[in-house]
Amino acid sequence: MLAQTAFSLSSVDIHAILPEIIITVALMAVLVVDLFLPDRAKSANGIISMAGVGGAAIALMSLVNGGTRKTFGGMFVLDNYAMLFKFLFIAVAAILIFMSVTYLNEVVRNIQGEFYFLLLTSLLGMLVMPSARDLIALFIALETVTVPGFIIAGFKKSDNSSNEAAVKFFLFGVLSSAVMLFGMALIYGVTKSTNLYEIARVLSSKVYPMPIHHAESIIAAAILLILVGFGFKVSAVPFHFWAPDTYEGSPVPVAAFLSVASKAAGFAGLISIMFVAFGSYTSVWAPGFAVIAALTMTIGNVIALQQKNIVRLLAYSSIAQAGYMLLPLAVVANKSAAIQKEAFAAALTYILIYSFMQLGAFAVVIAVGRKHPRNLIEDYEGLAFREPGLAFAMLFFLLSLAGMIPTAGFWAKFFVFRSVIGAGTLWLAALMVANTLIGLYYYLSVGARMYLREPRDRARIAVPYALVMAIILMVVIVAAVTVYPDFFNHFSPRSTLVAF
Amino acid sequence: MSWPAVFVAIFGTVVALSAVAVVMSKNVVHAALYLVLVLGAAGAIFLMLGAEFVGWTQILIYVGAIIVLLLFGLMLTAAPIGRSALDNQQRGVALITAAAVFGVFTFIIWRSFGSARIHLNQVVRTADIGRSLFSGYILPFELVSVLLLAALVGAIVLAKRD
Amino acid sequence: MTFDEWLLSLVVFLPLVGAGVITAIPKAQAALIRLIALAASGAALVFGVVALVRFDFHHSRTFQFGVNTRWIDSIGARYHMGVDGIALPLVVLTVALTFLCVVYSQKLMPKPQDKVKGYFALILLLETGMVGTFTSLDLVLFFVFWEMVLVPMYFIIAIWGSERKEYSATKFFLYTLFGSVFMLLGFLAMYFRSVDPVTGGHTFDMIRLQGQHFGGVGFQNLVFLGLFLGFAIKVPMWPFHTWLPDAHGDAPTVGSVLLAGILLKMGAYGFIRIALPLLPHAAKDWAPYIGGLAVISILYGALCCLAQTDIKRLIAFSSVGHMGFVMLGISTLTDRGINAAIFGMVAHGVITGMLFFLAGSLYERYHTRVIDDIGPGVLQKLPRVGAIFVFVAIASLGLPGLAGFWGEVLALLSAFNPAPGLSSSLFRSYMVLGGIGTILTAGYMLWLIQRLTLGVVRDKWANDPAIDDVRPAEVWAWSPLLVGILALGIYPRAIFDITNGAVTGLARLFT
Amino acid sequence: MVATLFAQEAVAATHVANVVTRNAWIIPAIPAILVVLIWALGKRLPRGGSELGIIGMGVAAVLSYIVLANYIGGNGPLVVKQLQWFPFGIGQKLGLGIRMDGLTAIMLPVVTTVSLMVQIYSTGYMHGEKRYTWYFTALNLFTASMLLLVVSNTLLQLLVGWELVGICSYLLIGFWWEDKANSNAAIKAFITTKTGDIPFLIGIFVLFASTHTFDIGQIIAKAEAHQISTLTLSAAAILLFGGAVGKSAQFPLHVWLPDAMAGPTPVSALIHAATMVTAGVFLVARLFPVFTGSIAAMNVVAIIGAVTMLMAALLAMVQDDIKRVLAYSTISQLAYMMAALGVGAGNAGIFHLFTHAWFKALLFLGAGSVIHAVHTNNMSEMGGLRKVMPTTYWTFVVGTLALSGIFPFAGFWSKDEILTEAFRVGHGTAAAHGTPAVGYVVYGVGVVTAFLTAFYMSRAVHLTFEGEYRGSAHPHESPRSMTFPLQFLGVLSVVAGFVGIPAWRDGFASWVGVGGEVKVSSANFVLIGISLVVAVAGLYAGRRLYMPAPATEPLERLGWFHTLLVNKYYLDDFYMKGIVRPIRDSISTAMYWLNQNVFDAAVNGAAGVARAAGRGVYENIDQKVIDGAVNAVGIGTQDGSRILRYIQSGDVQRYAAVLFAGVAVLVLLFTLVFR
Amino acid sequence: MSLAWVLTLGAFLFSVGVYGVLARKNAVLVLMSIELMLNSVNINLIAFNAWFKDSAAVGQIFALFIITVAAAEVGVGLAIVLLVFRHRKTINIDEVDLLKW
Repeated sequence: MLAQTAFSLSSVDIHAILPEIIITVALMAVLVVDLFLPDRAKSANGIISMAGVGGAAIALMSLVNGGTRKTFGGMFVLDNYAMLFKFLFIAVAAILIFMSVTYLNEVVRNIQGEFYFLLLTSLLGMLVMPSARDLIALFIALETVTVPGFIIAGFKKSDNSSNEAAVKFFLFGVLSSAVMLFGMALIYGVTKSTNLYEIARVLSSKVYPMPIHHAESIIAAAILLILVGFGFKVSAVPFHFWAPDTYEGSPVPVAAFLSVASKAAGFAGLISIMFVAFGSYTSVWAPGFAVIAALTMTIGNVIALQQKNIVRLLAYSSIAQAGYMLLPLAVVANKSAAIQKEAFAAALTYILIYSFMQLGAFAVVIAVGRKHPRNLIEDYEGLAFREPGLAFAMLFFLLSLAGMIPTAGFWAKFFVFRSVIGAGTLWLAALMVANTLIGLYYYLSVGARMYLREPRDRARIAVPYALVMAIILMVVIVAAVTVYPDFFNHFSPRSTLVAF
Repeated sequence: MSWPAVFVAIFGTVVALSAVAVVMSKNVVHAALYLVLVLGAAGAIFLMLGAEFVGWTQILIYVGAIIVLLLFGLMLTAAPIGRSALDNQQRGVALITAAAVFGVFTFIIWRSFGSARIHLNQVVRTADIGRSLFSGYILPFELVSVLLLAALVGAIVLAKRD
Repeated sequence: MTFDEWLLSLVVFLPLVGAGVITAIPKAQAALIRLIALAASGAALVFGVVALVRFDFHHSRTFQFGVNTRWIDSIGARYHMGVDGIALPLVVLTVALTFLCVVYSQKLMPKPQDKVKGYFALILLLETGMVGTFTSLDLVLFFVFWEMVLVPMYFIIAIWGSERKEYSATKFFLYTLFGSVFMLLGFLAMYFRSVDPVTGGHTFDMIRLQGQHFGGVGFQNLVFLGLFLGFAIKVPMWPFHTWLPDAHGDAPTVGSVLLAGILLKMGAYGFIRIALPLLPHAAKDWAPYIGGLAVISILYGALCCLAQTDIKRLIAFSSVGHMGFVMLGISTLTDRGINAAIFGMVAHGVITGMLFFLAGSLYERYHTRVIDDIGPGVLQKLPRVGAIFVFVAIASLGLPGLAGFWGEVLALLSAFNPAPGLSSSLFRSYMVLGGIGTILTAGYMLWLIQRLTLGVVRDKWANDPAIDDVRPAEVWAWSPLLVGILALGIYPRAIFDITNGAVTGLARLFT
Repeated sequence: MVATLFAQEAVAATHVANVVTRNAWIIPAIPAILVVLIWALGKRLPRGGSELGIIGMGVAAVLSYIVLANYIGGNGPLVVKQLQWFPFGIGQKLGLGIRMDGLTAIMLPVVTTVSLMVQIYSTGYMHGEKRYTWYFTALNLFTASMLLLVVSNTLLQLLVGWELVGICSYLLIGFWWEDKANSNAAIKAFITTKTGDIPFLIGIFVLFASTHTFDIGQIIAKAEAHQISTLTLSAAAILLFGGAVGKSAQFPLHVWLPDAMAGPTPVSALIHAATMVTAGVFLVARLFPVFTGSIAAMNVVAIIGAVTMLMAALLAMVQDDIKRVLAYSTISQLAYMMAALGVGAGNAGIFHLFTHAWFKALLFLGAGSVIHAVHTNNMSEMGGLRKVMPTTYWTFVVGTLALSGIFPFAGFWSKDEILTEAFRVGHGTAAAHGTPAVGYVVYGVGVVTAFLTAFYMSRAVHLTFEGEYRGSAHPHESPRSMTFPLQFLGVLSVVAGFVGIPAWRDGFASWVGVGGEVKVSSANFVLIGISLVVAVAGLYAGRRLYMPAPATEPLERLGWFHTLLVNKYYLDDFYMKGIVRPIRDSISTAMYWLNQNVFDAAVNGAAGVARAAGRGVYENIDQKVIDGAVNAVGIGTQDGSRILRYIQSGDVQRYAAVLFAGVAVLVLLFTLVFR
Repeated sequence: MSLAWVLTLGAFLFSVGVYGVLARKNAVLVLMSIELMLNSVNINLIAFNAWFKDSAAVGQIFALFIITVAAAEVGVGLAIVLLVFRHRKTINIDEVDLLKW
């Protein structure tokens, strides 16, 4: 059998991995070009990266409607699900670059080349994540997403809190991946395979390569341990502790990156591993998700109530939001295909909508942070009278995050809510409602400060062009979803990860 | 009880004891050396279990590289000596937690694999590994190479003074 | 699409367009902004009147000017609008009252007066939300409009209000939102238990949802509870009323007017439009309790009014009482009762709106809201304002020949003979209590008149030139309302002719 | 747009309805229009709008006499016209229309004439008043409402008029609102009558429920055809009577009328003597068949009437305020009418209403003329006015005699007829049915009251006009505009009774046709004698006691009874201290306290619930996952939520501990839960 | 020989690592403990592989990847530790708590 698995390039579907290849090329290019760039021109790296991202986007376009492609012996699958996420990651990456170009040039001027390089590396990991259908590949992809994160979190080298952010992020990342690996090892021990589909086959057939007692319980344990790894990435309680500290400490664009891109990546892996590999174990992990989602929503929101720092507030809010995203996964326990499909779609839609509103909020924070680097909430008092545009955008994003009707955020919540109700898990629905109300309180209090207080200093804030573009783009997208909620719903249900 | 089993048992004991020593020792350098012991013994176990390539890799990479790295780290950071300096307040919690984790894991392991036996009569040759690696696992292999590069660059960026 | 299909969308969204335009104008152009606000709300009014004229009174049961196109396919929510005899009066009331508010605000704007832009934009946004609520025939659409009013009203109170404005605004916001969440739960519950006769799937369409049994009366009752919470808080019924006095007390004049004039109606309208026709059985089971709460609201509101020292809070509590009559009418589930309820809503909208205008102008002149500080002797100091106040107050206490009367008396009449299946003895006792309520109402209103307008004016006000009598802007904004109060009283069929057909159709469900 | 579908009932009547009768809606319409005109133009007119009022009312009066002419001699036509007002349910429509019959025909001239006289009188009495125009506006508004009430053919429409006259009375009592006492009186009047209106309203509902119509004609027909159960009739009648009690100031709701004297005297004459207060009587007469259908109801009416007439008359004896004397007298006289209706003598009651209107209006206007002269209501500061204001004196005397029932003045005929009928009921020989006992009671009380009436009136006359002037002003005869109405009404007070002379065939009774006897075949001279003797005795007693004016009030010899009377049986105190103040001050305050500290507090609690709940969460997590003892260091001194600080302490290893503990716990959980 | 014993060894190593991570103050020692944990996973994988007689040697390959990644992480970790040390002159993890609450 070794013979037939002999490696040959022709057996690889190059087109399928073209986006990844392009990104790889781009990051290499950045690395090399950066060496020859004088300090003042370092920001040119941003353009190269943009080009790479753009190229990847085009490559991805060329793959649309190409049907499902498998390669690397089914380890890498390019289906609508992967496609959806890849588009999201690429879009987010592009926007992130837009948002941070000026910031980097000012804050980490001389090492910004490396920043782009690491960002692209992470993006590469993300692109692989939703396609990877093998535990090993998933593990590596996860690490590829995370490890650059450790580094860029500490990129404000001279800043103590930035270092600290890196330390905490690193420690948590490594620990949680260790735990996850332990779980993966157990899965291997049970199924003699790391391929998700193979695992699924074994688990559903209950015919194990070697005789095992209490298979369910050890599998349940394994699933949970794996959950820890991804739970860390999506910052779900109780694996969330790193998030607030890291967000606050690290450069704001990094915080945005962590709270949107790497979180989404975590979900991409989580969803595929849960639905593909452990599809027959919904009755095991769904309740687990229920507990975690409940904790995540509640604790995230409650702690957010007491924040003084806007980034930290957004950190907790993003924790809470993760809770909402986990909700649909919590209700699928042995439910009808229709309900599972709906829940699946709801989760995806939520992730998509969340990504853009959160990015938007961070974009505004970056803008305001240029004048108020400490990012305190009180810096936002009376913003409406200094920078009406920024204030309005922020209010819009905050209302959306709060799920205020009829903003995009409301629709996201509405779909999730509907799926939860549809599955009949009323206690979760109730909890979600309660949390939404709590959330409203702190989101609105920021909004109120912007509009109801008098500004302390009336100095204008110079917002760089690219950033303005990014903010406007976000507003447009969120507004579009607001008016036409199906905007994303067109993709989510079609992203057939598994045939329910 | 076959010889390999005996060796595994011996090395296992070594691993366990020196591991404890790593987290207990009052002297950072000693700790590092105990870690060498742990990893080496582990490597030996791998060999015993027929994992030829992995075993050697373990010994080479860890003992050869990582430990050295760690020692450098210790020197650069001028780590103080002495238990109080090395351990923090929450030893009790740590002990309880660790014990809990161990208890739970052992419990489930024995519950499921209690009766499973390993018959050491097959060794995976390096060639097989290579073939399997470069056919089935080429993607993660490539990816991890990028990852290593990133780690390298990142480490340099962070560590270098400017 | 024909003009009729566009009509409602125009009424609903023209104000929104106006708001958009206003936000685009630099804030220096205050005059232009005012003008656009006037134009937008005016246009809405015009089209509202067009709808009134083109409305086919002989088929007031059928929804007219209907528009029904696809919107959110993934959940089967559609952009479905239309008005029948029940919705039309409220739509017209809304556009009219909002327009008058804009007229009023042309000259008399609450402080801070530099924020002209936001002020008018928010009012127009509010109008869109309110009209939309009364026109939408899809639960999701309804919900969206329903909630759309919250944010503008929040800011109107929080920015242009007085005293504890932010506290009141937040309270109003969270409380009503809290209720509407349960309403949403109810909607979803119905949705999941519904079968679309056409597609076979679930549906949010109010019309298609009629006559579905949603699997069992027990479930219906549960759903009704959800809807009840949502609507009752908005009405507001005792004991969910506590947000009202604060919101009214601290809101700026126009805010109070719209709040009392229209927002409260949304709750009662919800009962008539959604709760009753979609869940008739549950409605029957719940009617006695609703009636009970309604009566409590009447008496309770009246008693609290007697204890008020703040004129705006007093009027707010009086609203609780008056809406109590409306709810009593609805709870009887009879054609009379519901007719009375709708009439009562319109009447209350006109009268209490006017009262808040007056309270506002008094506050504007005296800079206090304490009754015994303004009064006595307003009639002496400001003969016209005082006279108008007496007139409106008397209308508010339900004098025949003025708008307030018919709603009350018919509500009581309907309570004498509630729908079959409801304990008439119970409802008759409600009626008696309601009657006592009318006495108390007369009591506090006359007492208010006495304390405020009659008697000899205080020296400190006596020769204060700043306190001037009716101003032009007030004349423009008020005279239509005053005429309306009289006209509705003398010629009630202006409303009943519109509503009766639709209401009788609805009432058949319960006979 | 007004769908005017006129429906006219064809009725067999010897007299054909004349054009005015057929369009009698004009009569209420005229003052209604006047209201608008005076309100709009009044200030610009030389005489402040009064001329408009007088002219218009004159026309109205003429028209109403034309209507009356249609009914003189009996067998008047019944005209019912209505246009649809509005629908309010499945096939339910409310009409707005007129119902012309004898009763209405009687009421119209009374209202219009008195109103006319009062307006003429007011031009003098209210001369120089700053709200002169408003005064006439209100007067005409009142007249319009009263006429609306009188002609209405549906109960709801009647209710509308009913409430409107109420509010007009409120407005006019509080006409001089600068003085708090006046506005208090106004509120008292409105609320008290309103209290009566609730049972009235419910009574209407009861009738509606059983007959499915508000149309008076149909209700009467059904009642007469016994299509309504006696029980329903009793309930309806008694409830309706509640309204009558309020409006006509019968016991126990009579307390507002004396205070209502705070209004201008002409207003008292018009509203609180001649017209509005008689609305209650009118109501009972209007729905007479409903009442007669239930003996119980009839007896209630009769008894209430009897009680009221006596206690009011007693109160009238001890008043110093001349207007209050007349007020109580009015109550007492209205009670006469009620009692008459109660014993089934409907026509007698209306007859008394008819005559009483004239002389009581006369008396009030006379009193007004006096007050106008001496600037006080208090009789102790009057006296000796006979010389200075002869016209007033003579007309007042005429009124007094009429009220006392002295032959041949108007009061004599009507009061005598009532007493006769009551006696006959007691005797069981009456055409009308009734409980004999009640009949005797009414008769007895009636006779006593007749004595008291004569007594307090002669007391008033003597205190006011005889003896020496005790006041400080310079009294003088009133201007022509005021004396003319006095004379006019004086004449009427003399002659008005003749229309009811028992011997005259087809007398007044047959015009009204309310019920009870149609025609008194022969007068019972014994009864007439008794009542005459009693009346004269009363007058004489008054003259003996108050001529010359005594230093001390002779009635004080009655001791505790006098005190009781002076304190109005403590009824007002009871209402004020027992009902109004508790509700207005205590209960409402308590309720509001409840609102702020219970309901509102609950809500505000909810607002803070988020944090509270949050704290709870921390507590639990804290207890579960972190050993507090370990982390006690450097915590808790800070403000804010220390629990939060426990967890997010910034110590990454503590985080890790939580993580692993969580892992261990969850794994164990999972493995145990899932076999 | 018994699979369970080997796995137990893995579990033990893991737990010791956990203890170290939680109890050690010195960042480098914490890193060492992490190495212990990762190695425990390797032991498990190899053991399973042997148990299965997995000719594709999936377990071993997995172990290889883990070793590689571990190396990378140690590198990054040390870099971060050095960074911290440079600014605070200490590498005691429990003193790195600027960011909290």
